[in-house]
Amino acid sequence: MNDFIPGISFSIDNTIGSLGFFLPEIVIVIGFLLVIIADLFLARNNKQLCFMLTLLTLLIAGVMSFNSLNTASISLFGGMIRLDHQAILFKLLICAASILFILFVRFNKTLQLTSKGTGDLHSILLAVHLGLSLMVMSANLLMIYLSVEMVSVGSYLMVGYSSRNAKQSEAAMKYALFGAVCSAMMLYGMSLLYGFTGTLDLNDPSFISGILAIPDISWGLAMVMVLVGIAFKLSLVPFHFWSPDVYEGAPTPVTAFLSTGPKIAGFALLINFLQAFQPMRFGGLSNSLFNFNSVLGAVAILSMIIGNFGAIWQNNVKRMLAYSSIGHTGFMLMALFAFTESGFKALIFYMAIYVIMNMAAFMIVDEIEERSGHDNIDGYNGLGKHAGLLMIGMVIVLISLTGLPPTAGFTAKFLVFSAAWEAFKLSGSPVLMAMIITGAISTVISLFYYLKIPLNAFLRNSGSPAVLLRATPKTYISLLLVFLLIVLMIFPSALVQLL
Amino acid sequence: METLNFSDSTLCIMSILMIVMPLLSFSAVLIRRTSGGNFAVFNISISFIISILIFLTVWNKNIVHEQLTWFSVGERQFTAGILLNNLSVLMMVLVSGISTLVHIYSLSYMKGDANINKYWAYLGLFCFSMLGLVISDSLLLIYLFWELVGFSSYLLIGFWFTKPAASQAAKKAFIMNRIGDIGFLCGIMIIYSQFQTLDIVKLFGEGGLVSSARIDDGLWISTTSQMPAIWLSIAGLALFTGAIAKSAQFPLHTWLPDAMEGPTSVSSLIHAATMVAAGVFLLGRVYPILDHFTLNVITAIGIITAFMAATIALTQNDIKRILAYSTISQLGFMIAAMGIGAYGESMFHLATHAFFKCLLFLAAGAVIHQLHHFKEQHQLDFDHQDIRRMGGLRKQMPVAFITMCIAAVSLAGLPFSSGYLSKDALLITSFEWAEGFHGVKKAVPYVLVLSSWMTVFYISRLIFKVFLGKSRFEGIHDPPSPMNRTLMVLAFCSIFILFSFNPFSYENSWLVQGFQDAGVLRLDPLHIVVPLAVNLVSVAIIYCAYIIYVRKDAKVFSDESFFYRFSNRAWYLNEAYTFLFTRPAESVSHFSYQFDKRVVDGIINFLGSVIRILSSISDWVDRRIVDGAINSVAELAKSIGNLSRKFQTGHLQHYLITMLTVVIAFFILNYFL
Amino acid sequence: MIPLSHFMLISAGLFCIGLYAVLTKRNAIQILIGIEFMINAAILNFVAFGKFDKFEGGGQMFALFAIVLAAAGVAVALAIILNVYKHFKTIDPAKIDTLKD
Amino acid sequence: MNPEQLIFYFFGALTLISALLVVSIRNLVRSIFLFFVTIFSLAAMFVFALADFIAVTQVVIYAGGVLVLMLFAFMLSNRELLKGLQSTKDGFKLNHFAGLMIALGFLFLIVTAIINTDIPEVTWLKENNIIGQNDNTIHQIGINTMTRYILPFEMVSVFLMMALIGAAHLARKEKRS
Amino acid sequence: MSYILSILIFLPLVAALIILILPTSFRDRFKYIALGTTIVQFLISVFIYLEFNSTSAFAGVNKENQFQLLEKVSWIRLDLGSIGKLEIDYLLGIDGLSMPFLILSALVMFVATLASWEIKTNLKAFFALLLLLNTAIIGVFCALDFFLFYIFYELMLLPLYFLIGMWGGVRREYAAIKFFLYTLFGSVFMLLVIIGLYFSVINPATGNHTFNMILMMDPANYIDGSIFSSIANQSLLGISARLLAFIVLFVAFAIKVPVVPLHTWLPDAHVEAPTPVSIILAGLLLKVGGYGILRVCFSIFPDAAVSSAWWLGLLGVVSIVYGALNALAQTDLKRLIAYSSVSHMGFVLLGIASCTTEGVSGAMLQMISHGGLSAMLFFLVGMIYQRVHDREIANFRGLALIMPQFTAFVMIAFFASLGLPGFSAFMAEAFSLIGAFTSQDVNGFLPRWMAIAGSVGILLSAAYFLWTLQRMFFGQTRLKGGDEWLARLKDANLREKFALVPLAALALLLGIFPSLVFSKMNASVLAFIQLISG
Repeated sequence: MNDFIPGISFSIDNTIGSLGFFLPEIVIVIGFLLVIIADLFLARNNKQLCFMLTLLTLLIAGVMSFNSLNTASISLFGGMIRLDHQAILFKLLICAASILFILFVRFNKTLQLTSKGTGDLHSILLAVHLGLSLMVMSANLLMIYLSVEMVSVGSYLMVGYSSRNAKQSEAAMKYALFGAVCSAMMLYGMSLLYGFTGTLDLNDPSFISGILAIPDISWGLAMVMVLVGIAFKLSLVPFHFWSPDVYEGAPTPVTAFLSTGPKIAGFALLINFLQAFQPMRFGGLSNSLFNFNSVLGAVAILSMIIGNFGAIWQNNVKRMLAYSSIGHTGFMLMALFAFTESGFKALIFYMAIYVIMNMAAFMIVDEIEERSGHDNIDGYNGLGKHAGLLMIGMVIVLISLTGLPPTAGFTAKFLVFSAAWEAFKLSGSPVLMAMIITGAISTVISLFYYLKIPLNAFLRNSGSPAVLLRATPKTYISLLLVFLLIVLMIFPSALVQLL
Repeated sequence: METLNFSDSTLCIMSILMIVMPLLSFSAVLIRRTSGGNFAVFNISISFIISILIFLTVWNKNIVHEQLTWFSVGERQFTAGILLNNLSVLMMVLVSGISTLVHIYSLSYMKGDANINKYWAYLGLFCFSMLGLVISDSLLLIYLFWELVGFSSYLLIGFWFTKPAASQAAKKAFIMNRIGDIGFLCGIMIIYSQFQTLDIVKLFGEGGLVSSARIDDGLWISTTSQMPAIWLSIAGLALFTGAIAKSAQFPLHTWLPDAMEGPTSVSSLIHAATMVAAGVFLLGRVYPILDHFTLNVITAIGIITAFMAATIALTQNDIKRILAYSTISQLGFMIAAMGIGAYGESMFHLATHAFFKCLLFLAAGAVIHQLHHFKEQHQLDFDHQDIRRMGGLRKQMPVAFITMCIAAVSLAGLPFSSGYLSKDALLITSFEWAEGFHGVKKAVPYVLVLSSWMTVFYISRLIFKVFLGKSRFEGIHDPPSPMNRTLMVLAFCSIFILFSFNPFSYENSWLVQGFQDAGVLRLDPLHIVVPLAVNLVSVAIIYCAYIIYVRKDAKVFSDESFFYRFSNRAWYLNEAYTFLFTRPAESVSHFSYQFDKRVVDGIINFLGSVIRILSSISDWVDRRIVDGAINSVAELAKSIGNLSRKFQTGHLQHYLITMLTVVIAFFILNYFL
Repeated sequence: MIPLSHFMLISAGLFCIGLYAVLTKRNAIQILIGIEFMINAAILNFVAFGKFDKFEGGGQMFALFAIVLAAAGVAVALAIILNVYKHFKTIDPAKIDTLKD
Repeated sequence: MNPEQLIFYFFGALTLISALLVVSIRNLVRSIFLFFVTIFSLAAMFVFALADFIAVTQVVIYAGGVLVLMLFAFMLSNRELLKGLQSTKDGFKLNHFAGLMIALGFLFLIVTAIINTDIPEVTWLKENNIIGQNDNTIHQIGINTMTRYILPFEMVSVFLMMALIGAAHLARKEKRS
Repeated sequence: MSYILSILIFLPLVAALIILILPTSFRDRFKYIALGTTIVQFLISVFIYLEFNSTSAFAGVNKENQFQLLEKVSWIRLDLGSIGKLEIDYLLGIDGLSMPFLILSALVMFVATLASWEIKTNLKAFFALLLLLNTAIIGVFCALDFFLFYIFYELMLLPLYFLIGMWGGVRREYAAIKFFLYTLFGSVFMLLVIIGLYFSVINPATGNHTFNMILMMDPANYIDGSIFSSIANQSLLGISARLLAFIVLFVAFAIKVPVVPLHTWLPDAHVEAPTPVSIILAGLLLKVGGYGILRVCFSIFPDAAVSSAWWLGLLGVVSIVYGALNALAQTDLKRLIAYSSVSHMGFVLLGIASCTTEGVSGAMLQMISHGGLSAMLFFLVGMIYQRVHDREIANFRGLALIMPQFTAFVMIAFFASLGLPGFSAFMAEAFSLIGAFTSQDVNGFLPRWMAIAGSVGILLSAAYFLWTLQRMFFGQTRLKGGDEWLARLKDANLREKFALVPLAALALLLGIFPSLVFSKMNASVLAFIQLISG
């Protein structure tokens, strides 16, 4: 009892001091509560109150973290979380994703028409958002597990949100069970790690020393089990099986969000986690049986291959985009693999563009689904005539996803390749070369299926004249994003100077 | 002859003018649809006059050579210019003169043809390119005009393009010429890479680069660069290939008989007098680069062509084809002469041949023309070019008969004709040349003599069959006056007077003197023996031809009682001659004709079909293999995608199983293997 | 005094039993139970190690949180499963495969 | 073999056996009750690790929360489940085998991991930082929750809130409109 | 004045935007807008040609200060931490190697626009894409910054994909996809090499890595020990890194040229593409390949070029003969011409591989002349196809009787492209071959037989062109479509002559006065040879 007394005052001061850097999250929490209250009592008379509140909250949080952009790296709450420039960048990306998400929800018919209303969705989103920002910052196994669970459970709820749809509930169940298994494995891995090192704090020197003290099959097993959890969130091959089904089943806005937000946070988490293992990668133990480079490389290459090749056969656009996002994840892993500062910069830039691309893509897909009732590629026949502007936007987005000029997707891809090249120059590891070549080939492959959409939209004529409802604001949002893609190609500095 | 004096620059301007005039009649078509023949005739005659003036100025005087930079590649300057020396001015006069005559002739011969103005245009184009070929001073220019000549001949052969045979023949002519052109091009490449210039004067002039280049230990060394000696011979042969194709030498001669599908006037101008001579002219231009080996090859080809063409001509029945083969064989004479180094004699024969062969064609053309009209008047249907259907025309067409006889005499090389001079010149020189050698080369002059005898036979056969014997056509008369006049002019040109005032000695012909002697030592006895021998035999041959082709049917009318013995003897004679001469001759002729059709032309066609087969093979390869590979790559990609789909069963536990299996497999591989 | 490794071995066994259940059972709720086993195995580890971590108390705290989170997770999962049942009238994951390639 | 160990191993065995029964038994109701047994024996083992509070929580939450939830779920989908039980009679499936293999594989891996690292030698375990028999873990937990672990503690509250809302949302009958 | 290149490049883009903005009610004005644009472009390019300084002081190639109409605006500067500062310039400029292509592009674009009168559907999109393509192509010829170059290079793909895919023939989808994937395959790997180069090269002025092509040509700018530095000859995947990079770049451009066996996209693309697009494909796209080989592959990797010259020469010869043989086997007129393009572009490769003044000049001239001639040929094919929607050679006979003027143009085009002296193709092919032959003496890259084997191509080209003439145009008229076709096969109208005459004139002019091109590029070619031979 008594031996705890001295610690108390110190840690309380620490907590108080930390609160200053934790404001954005606090705002989110407040917003979370407000939304719940609003949903319970005020939502009757004005429908969009929750939406406005959430938007406001996210904006405030975003602005706050933007203002604190250049803070030196600092660890908060007794090493529970760690805040630095990179983390803030990730948080900003997540913020962008969430904002786009709620805008998406706002103009998505199916979600707006659910009799249960969208209030819960907004509160869940805020909670997930909180979880994501914790994920980004967490420097402690407990925080990692907590935030991952938070995000996962929130995601299950989002996927199954409007429960009138059988596909959604199926997707939700698959997602939930799959995720639960993965997180259980992660938990077990964490317990082993804790057992071997005696600390939950990744940055604690005793952590790494403990790891180094034991045979590498032991910590290898523990670590792989933890990585399973993270890889599940990133939907890397072979932990990707859920994503096509879930992406197809979930409401389109949710799919869009799942393909962006959690991925971003997942990468941040991966970086934080692997940071602790740096000595094994380039330090003394790099020659240990457990070879990070080959593992990461293999996973990245597999993801690129499975993702892109799997997409070739898809007929459902959302499913195709799911596969392609698997491929993209593998590609991003290439930037992370380098584990250099420039690599992270390239990664963040790529993600920023990726958020824009994916959101735009899903918005357009959803728009078309709502207006013409098709979410299959065959259904796109002849849409080029009837919804020309929208389809042109779609084409630009797809070009950007492929990574061709004149779109920001090219710049992003280019930066990632540069980072990989640089890493190759440093390490000269054949794995990297293999990854680079796979990346190049997968670009060609990706064109193969991306082109199917313009192929149907422009090159083919619909047998029956497509009946199109009038455009919704989604169109204009997505076109704005498309425009952004081109502008960022010509003036990438606007974005890069933040990095 | 009196001498005119023009400054070099004036001469160049004149010669340019001379080239351009015919081009005008070509371009006239582009400007206004109908350009009358008179315009063309006017142009060509202008350039003829100019060429005469130039000739008189330049002949046997110093060479005129003016040039200016055409373009430059890197530092290399490529010049274009005009080279006037004996060779070029002679050809110039020949070409423009004969073209003028043919133009005039065509006025009436081609009258009423639908595309007459096109005809004039093409003719103009031909004259332009032929004259350009003659006077240009760099191999590049020569090659340029060389192909243009081929092109215009393509146009003219295919003039009646609606006749499949015509367009076929045109294509054949162009492509076989292309083969030669490629040889020419290769020659140019070799020369250029050896000497870095294509200027003829720099290359072949006195003390030119070619003569200064030397050969030691297997290397052909010029001032600038060197290559293996073999390339010297290759260069010569390559250039000669060009000559072979253009001058229809064995084995690339088969296009010429087919080319007779064109209008007769065209055949006379292009395929008898001028264009086909271009090969000989080319050899004359590049003579210094031809080494011994090449010269031997040239001689061999020459005599082979001369002999086999002559044998073929023996039994042809199409009048134009007979003349075509005779042209081939005469060209063989010239080429062979070039080969044995009888440079001047060859040119001499070229000149004389140009006139009398042109005349032969035009006269034949007159006959055909008239028969054609006759046919159309009487709605008859027969091949109006087949000599077996003709006969007895000497009454109806005296002019044609006389002139053609003169030409025939000249071709046969009987005294007082121009042919006599040139052909004897050839034969004598060949004998003189053969003196220097032993073995197979000794045979050369004898082969030449033999072929010239055959020439005598087939030409007399032609004359007899066409003009003598019983007349079959009533109401046929001489062609309209323009044609007649041309025939007469040409007839005048085919007698000795134009070339030498001494009808028996070619050596004091101004033309031969105009070219430096090939340097074989002179053997006086030959100058007596050869002409005598050759001509006596020739006369005998004519006589027996007469007996074979004329007296046979004359005999039918002979009075039984009175002329019995004569006829009887004649009959014996007949038999004897038939046995001794005709049979073998005919069999040889048939054989060589079949050889020509089946083997030589066969090989050409075979090559053609081989190319076709190759092309279809490569097409198959392209579709199936090359493209197939690409498509199969795409298929592979798809199948990989399909494989990855197999795991996406939509079955949760399968997913988990696969995933965990991978994890375990990873550990097993990593730690326990 | 029980050696730690025995705790770990028991937890390992529990974990694998849970895994087996997850992979083989034909009933979503049983799968859920399997997951709970896996989580509990991890918790057992935490607790066992937590004994040696007096000041930080990492093990026990983590165990605590894990239990709470697991419970919440189960609640959500069951809600979802009930939804599934509403639509498919079955909760056999093998029968629910409308979403697939 | 002192009684302490005896009891421990008894509970250990009980845990594993009950767990095995849970997964092998067909009848869902029984398996759920056996699940309770497993939980309970686990809690007992927690006590051996001097984590009495955790043990209590375990029993309370699982027995009081999870188990009840599951029973509810079982009630709500009873008829179907029985059918489901019939449906699973169809012999030994391939993925039974695969599942077995994988489970054994993991067992093998973890056990090797445990054996390769001789636990007593792990350095931090030897630092004298062990909870004594008479330490009041509840105090410690309380203090920790309010100091070091305050952040996760607060966040968990948010998390639970979300889970509550979400679960409620899903379970809620949507009013026909 | 100094922005004239930018004007040249972005003028079409502006026009495209105008067309996009204008309402569809103007649909029949669009073609005039496009035509006007191309005419203005042509005038500008002629002006550039006249102003072009061809003295050796402005040879360009590997000396930035010698380029003319240079435009240098620093475009992207990204600080990438350890990669260093990313230095991308908006760098335009022309020298003797690129200037001729400007005029060619303008001319071919003009013709293509005239040819697109036949397009009836969805005009707005068509002309917008056409003009976008125009921008990209001219940009490629002007860009000196590798990043910029690549962007323009890739920008060409998309419009072409849609132009082929939306207005193409029956199998247009297949053709379009095939074309796109083929080219992309090349260019993606090109991107990798670009990045590698970027890391190896440093701008001595600023000390940053740079994409400036001209700096890449100078071995001194390479960081020693960097992957592509010629001093530290590193190896990659077993072979020398520089050689590998050269091969990758070469493949990328060889696909465009196209070099056998990477050519199979061409026949399909050509056959399916609408006339204006085939004109652009043959007239300009293929030239981009050749230009890239000169400007990029050889200039940046001269050593690798030297060591692989023999193989390039072989590929050239193979393309010549193989293409010609295939052309001989075709039954579809357009396909025949497509294959003849393969054959003719083989001369370009042969000439370039010889690395001699004659060869390179010949190759350049060949590109220009083939640009004009192939445009003409495809235009002519288009004329027939537009009239009766058939291209099978066997279905036509004796066209000369019913379409004399058309036949005249066809004969000009055919004879010009089979290398009849007096037309540009002859000069070009002759000099490519001469160069290839001389190479043995000058630098010993190519054996003599290659030149001789190449000259066989001339023969074959004569064969297939004349055969086609004989089959389609000569003889008595006989048409598959009977009288209906007879009625529809009108002779060339004014617009068509308007398009054809300039091309014919170009061929003739360049044939008689090749100095029009040679004189402008001699200095650059010499500098280029200097660069290669080091």
